[in-house]
Amino acid sequence: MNGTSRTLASEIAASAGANAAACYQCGKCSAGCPMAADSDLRPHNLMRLVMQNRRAEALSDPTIWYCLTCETCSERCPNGCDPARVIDALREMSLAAGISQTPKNIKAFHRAFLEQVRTNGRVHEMGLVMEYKLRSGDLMKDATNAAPMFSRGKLSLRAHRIKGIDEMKRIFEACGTGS
Amino acid sequence: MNAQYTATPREGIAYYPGCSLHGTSREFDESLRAIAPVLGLRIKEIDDWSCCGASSGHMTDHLLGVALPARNLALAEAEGFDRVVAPCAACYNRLAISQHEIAADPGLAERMPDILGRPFRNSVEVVNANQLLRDAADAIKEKTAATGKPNPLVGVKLAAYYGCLLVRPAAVAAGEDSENPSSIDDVIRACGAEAVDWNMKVECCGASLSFSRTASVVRLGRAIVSDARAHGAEAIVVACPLCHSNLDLRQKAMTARGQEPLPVIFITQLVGLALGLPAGQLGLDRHFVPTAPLLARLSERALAREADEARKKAEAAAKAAARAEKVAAAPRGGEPE
Amino acid sequence: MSRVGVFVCHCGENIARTVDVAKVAEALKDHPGVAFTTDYKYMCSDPGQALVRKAIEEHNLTGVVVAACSPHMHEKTFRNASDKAGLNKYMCEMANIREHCSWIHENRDEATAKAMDITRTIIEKVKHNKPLDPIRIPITKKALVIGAGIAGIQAALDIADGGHKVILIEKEASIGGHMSQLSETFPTLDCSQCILTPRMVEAYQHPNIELHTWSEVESIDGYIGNFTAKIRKKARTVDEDLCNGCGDCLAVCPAKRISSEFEVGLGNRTAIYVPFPQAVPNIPVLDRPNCTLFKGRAKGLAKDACGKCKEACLKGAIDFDAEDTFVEEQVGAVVVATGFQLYSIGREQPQGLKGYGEYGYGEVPDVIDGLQFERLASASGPTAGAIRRPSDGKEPKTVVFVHCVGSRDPEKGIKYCSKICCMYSAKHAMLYKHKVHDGRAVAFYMDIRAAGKGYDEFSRRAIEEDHAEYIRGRVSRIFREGDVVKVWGFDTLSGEQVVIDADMVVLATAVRPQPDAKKLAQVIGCSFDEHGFINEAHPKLRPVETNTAGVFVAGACQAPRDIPDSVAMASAAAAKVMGLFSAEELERDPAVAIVNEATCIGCMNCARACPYNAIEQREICTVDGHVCGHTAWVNPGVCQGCGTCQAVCLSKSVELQTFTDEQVYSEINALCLWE
Amino acid sequence: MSETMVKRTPAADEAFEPRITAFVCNWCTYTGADLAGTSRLQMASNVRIIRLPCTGRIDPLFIIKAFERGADGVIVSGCHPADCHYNSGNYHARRRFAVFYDFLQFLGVDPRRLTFSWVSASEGAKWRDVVNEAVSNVRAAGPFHAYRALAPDPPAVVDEIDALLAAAEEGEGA
Repeated sequence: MNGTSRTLASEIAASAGANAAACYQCGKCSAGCPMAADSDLRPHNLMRLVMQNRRAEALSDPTIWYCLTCETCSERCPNGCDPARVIDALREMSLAAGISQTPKNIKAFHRAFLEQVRTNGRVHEMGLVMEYKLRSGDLMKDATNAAPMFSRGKLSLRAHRIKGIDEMKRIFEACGTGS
Repeated sequence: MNAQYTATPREGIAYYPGCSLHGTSREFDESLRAIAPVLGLRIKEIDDWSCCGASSGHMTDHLLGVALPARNLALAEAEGFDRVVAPCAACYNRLAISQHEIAADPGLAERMPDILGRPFRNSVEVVNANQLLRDAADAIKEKTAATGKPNPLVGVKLAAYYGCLLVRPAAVAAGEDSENPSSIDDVIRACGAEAVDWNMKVECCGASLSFSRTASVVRLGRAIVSDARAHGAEAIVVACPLCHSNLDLRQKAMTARGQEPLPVIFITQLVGLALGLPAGQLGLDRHFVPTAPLLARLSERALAREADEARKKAEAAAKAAARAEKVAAAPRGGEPE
Repeated sequence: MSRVGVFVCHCGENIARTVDVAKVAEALKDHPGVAFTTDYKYMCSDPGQALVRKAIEEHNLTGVVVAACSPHMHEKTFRNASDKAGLNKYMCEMANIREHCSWIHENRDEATAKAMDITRTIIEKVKHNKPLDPIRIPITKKALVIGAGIAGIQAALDIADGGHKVILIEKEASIGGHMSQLSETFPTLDCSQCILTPRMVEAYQHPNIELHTWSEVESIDGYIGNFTAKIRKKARTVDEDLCNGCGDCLAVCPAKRISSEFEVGLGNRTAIYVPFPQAVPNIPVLDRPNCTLFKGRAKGLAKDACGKCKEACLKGAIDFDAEDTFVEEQVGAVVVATGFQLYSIGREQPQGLKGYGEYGYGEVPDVIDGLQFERLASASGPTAGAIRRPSDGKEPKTVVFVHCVGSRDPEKGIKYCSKICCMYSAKHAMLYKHKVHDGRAVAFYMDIRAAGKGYDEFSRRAIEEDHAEYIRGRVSRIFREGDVVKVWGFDTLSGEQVVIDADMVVLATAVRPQPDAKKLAQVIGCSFDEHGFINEAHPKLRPVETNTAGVFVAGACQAPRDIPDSVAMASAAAAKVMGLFSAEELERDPAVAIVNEATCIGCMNCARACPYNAIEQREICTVDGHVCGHTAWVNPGVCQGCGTCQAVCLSKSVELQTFTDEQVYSEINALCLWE
Repeated sequence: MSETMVKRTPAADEAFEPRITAFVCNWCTYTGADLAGTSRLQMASNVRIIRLPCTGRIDPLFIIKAFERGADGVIVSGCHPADCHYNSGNYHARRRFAVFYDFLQFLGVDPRRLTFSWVSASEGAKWRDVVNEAVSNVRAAGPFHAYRALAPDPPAVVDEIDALLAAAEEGEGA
């Protein structure tokens, strides 16, 4: 396997250990996928794109962000292709490549979440919701639930910061996702 | 590095609450802390634990998704524990997968101490609340009987909902049949309640997109709640904060008008009820779908059952007495002359 | 002193172009032990062979080396030539200077030098060859056919019609196998029973066929032409000679609710039973574990709890104390035709396989398999041919047929295609539509594999004329939802999720070998693949032979097979058997190992290494006849001449004739004459 | 007598043409080599084939003997695992040589001198590659004299064998 002949499938096989090349397009993954009804591309379509080495399409397709990682597809795949891992890998590559099509709100959520982890060591949900809404822009959604959340003591205003916060920064940098 | 690594083995189980159990799902934390001593489970919260990264971690960067949980495994290890319980299904899933992947990849294992900046042997076993409580099933039965109070859960129909994170991938399913798991059902039975046989046990509720794809999430949740109702369940038992907040918070949107919403309770709260602990201590008042009506119904039935049994006893006693009297009253045969 | 003749061939230009043949012949003239050398244009031509024969006579050669093409090409030719000239043919060898020299080198000097080396090594070998006689083995002209399904019956009939005796073994109470359970057969939709029953009767009545039903093969020893088979006749409790098949015993049997194997659980039978009305022989067998009397005996009751059948039998054919008996048969050939079983999707699975939790582990009552549907559709079946679902006996208005359940599913442990499912599922859809006109038949498939005469037309007919809805995609989940069976699928062609509320689901489950297939294969000594299917000797050129000489294979025990394939294989196997039986004796190359009893220490390493179990332990006795030691003995009939024994022999006491140590070492020695 | 003890002049290496003995099975590799011939695949001429029924027949001593007789390298090749004409002969061979390989190195034989391969009847091209690779490996390893010292002079051996043979024949004659 020399560098020039690296295909999307072989890259994913190497990084995530998921063998898209073994997919025979039976569609069992899509038949059980809870999000299939709401996405344009289904797991088996994504597998197809990977098999055909259609990198740009695979990485820029919003569907990869609709995956719940519920693993139903991987659990039932007759060939052990592990579509969930493949989609994980696609998301990772898509972020790394800075693909613009990534749905704003989803990217925003993950960014917000990890930012919390990096700076506090834990996720402070109130802060998370706030930050997420700022990044995604839909300020009113779920605002209705915030009040009852307080009343039930489910949201605290004070963020907890762990002692070993420098460890967190170290981990993020070591994983090349610092800042 | 190994020099400074001197953890003396420690009794009990390390406890990794994770962010939600300190926030939106604190009742899960409260109820676990409430039942643990009763069942003789010695759990100790890991000092200075940090977030496992949840789905955002591994969706964004595979290595990060492994490293964030690993830090907490390392902490538990350093405290000298060989087991850590992660009640939150999402945390459990991430911790277990991280543990699994590092064990499977020597190269990764080698890099870990450097990435974490602390020694790490990956020696800690990860368990979830279901496993913990299923193993404690006998203790649950015993302590429930020991309360002396009538068990409100006897005969109540409950739907055990596992969702995705606790049973998939098979590698971390911890002996569960991914298509047909049984741990929560076992705990339900141990509590004296009845586990209904339904179809949505392992279908995903969509929680990980709870904020971003609300429409899909409501669609998925509706399917689950209505199937549970269709099979006669009076409540849904969960072991996952995401499932819980999703099914609890959004159930209004998931149920038709006029329909009574189904309470969604944590497996630990269920056990707490069996053990006769007060609802407040179990955080049952924190839910969006009120649990009070159900609890009221249950205690009514319990009282009714008790009264019924008392009546039966009384009747039996009366019968016995009557028989005794008859014998006494019977005319004695005359002595032969 | 040996007198070897060396004959260097030009092969026209093929050798001469790059090898200086004259020089080779010249150079070897003075090689020790060489009496004569020459070269000629076409050594394999008649004049060429004549030249060899003439030289043998004139120079009374003790050995011949033909330096020409590969021994695989002309060894036979020149050995026969030598034979004609009165030289033992095993004293003639080929030196391959064409394929291994002239054709693969351009440099003439190099090629010539190499040709000399090659020829020289063979000369050295021939100097140590010994005159050998071909081995002759007697043949018992009687065949054993194991399994009396359609393949076994066909093979038995063909051999019997060929005028040879056949022993036909069937482990069930009746012959007929799976074919007797089928309703109609593809691609003609003719009734299975109607075409099979006559053949069953013919086999039963054939003067050359001896039938043993309710019997199993205990052991098979010996080798090609000379097998000894031990057959266990399981206690039937009913005397086959006395019974006249009146059925009175069945009528009175109190145990009536035993699930029938023949009806695949869809019907019941009595404890004493005939599997099905057309059974051959029409003689009942008593199922002891389910019999009231034997249950009682098992509990240790003083007096028998039942015995109605015995009372009812006017012929006195029933003997509760009958026991298994054994018969021994001498046969010359064996045909294995043990057939298949269907994969079950349940929780309990044999090693290496997984069940279908996502399809409910077969615990949903209205989810059945293909064989069960055959019984529903069969006029002689539990519903007399009416399609009724098991749970409530209702006529299903929507039936889903799922292809590839287990098959082509490596994760469940079966990666092969079961071959027959596409066709029988199409047939099922048709039969259903013919019986339930307002019904809806939906088939989930991955690919339609309908290769065969009239096959694709047939499956197209299901779609075009009978309007079965074919959906391309695997099914993800099957579960019971109240009165219906929910089927979650995906149409990969229209790109939509499909959910079907079915009344009944038919799973085309994978074809697997019989549960005891591996055990039987080991008993017979033929190899099987990772799934337990019997291996053919060569996938293309020897499809009905096994790698044990004299043992042949037919039908679905070798791989998933439909009826036409099985019958074709059976007739092919029969032809092979008759070919074997056509000679009085079997002649084989004497390339077999021989043990030197004088030096053998009896460690039996050789026996452990032998792939053919050709080596036995022999006792050495003193004059007064008591055992004083052991040595190995190679059965020349079984030995195939691989020489593995020789390489593992500690005392160098076993020698493979034609490849002795002496021969090989002198070849190696000859190489030191390089440079 | 490890190879390091053998002194070699660079000049000798210039002219060095390796001699390689190949022990192959009759059914797969020998036939594969035939195919290489019929397909006219050109290859190095340094290899001499000794045909055996099966790799299972190969006694490790054959290899020692070949080295002793002046071979600079040895090829052992048979049917692919599970393709053995004799069911399992090649498995026996594989096990035997796994052990023997280490032993040879212990005896000071450069592993480059030994080539084990599976070549089927349909792999003429593979046989060519095996041959060419072996030749270049052995060429790199240089001439192998370490064992030749052990062997008596070739002609002597040949005469010896002939003498034995003659004796045997007379014996039969009598």
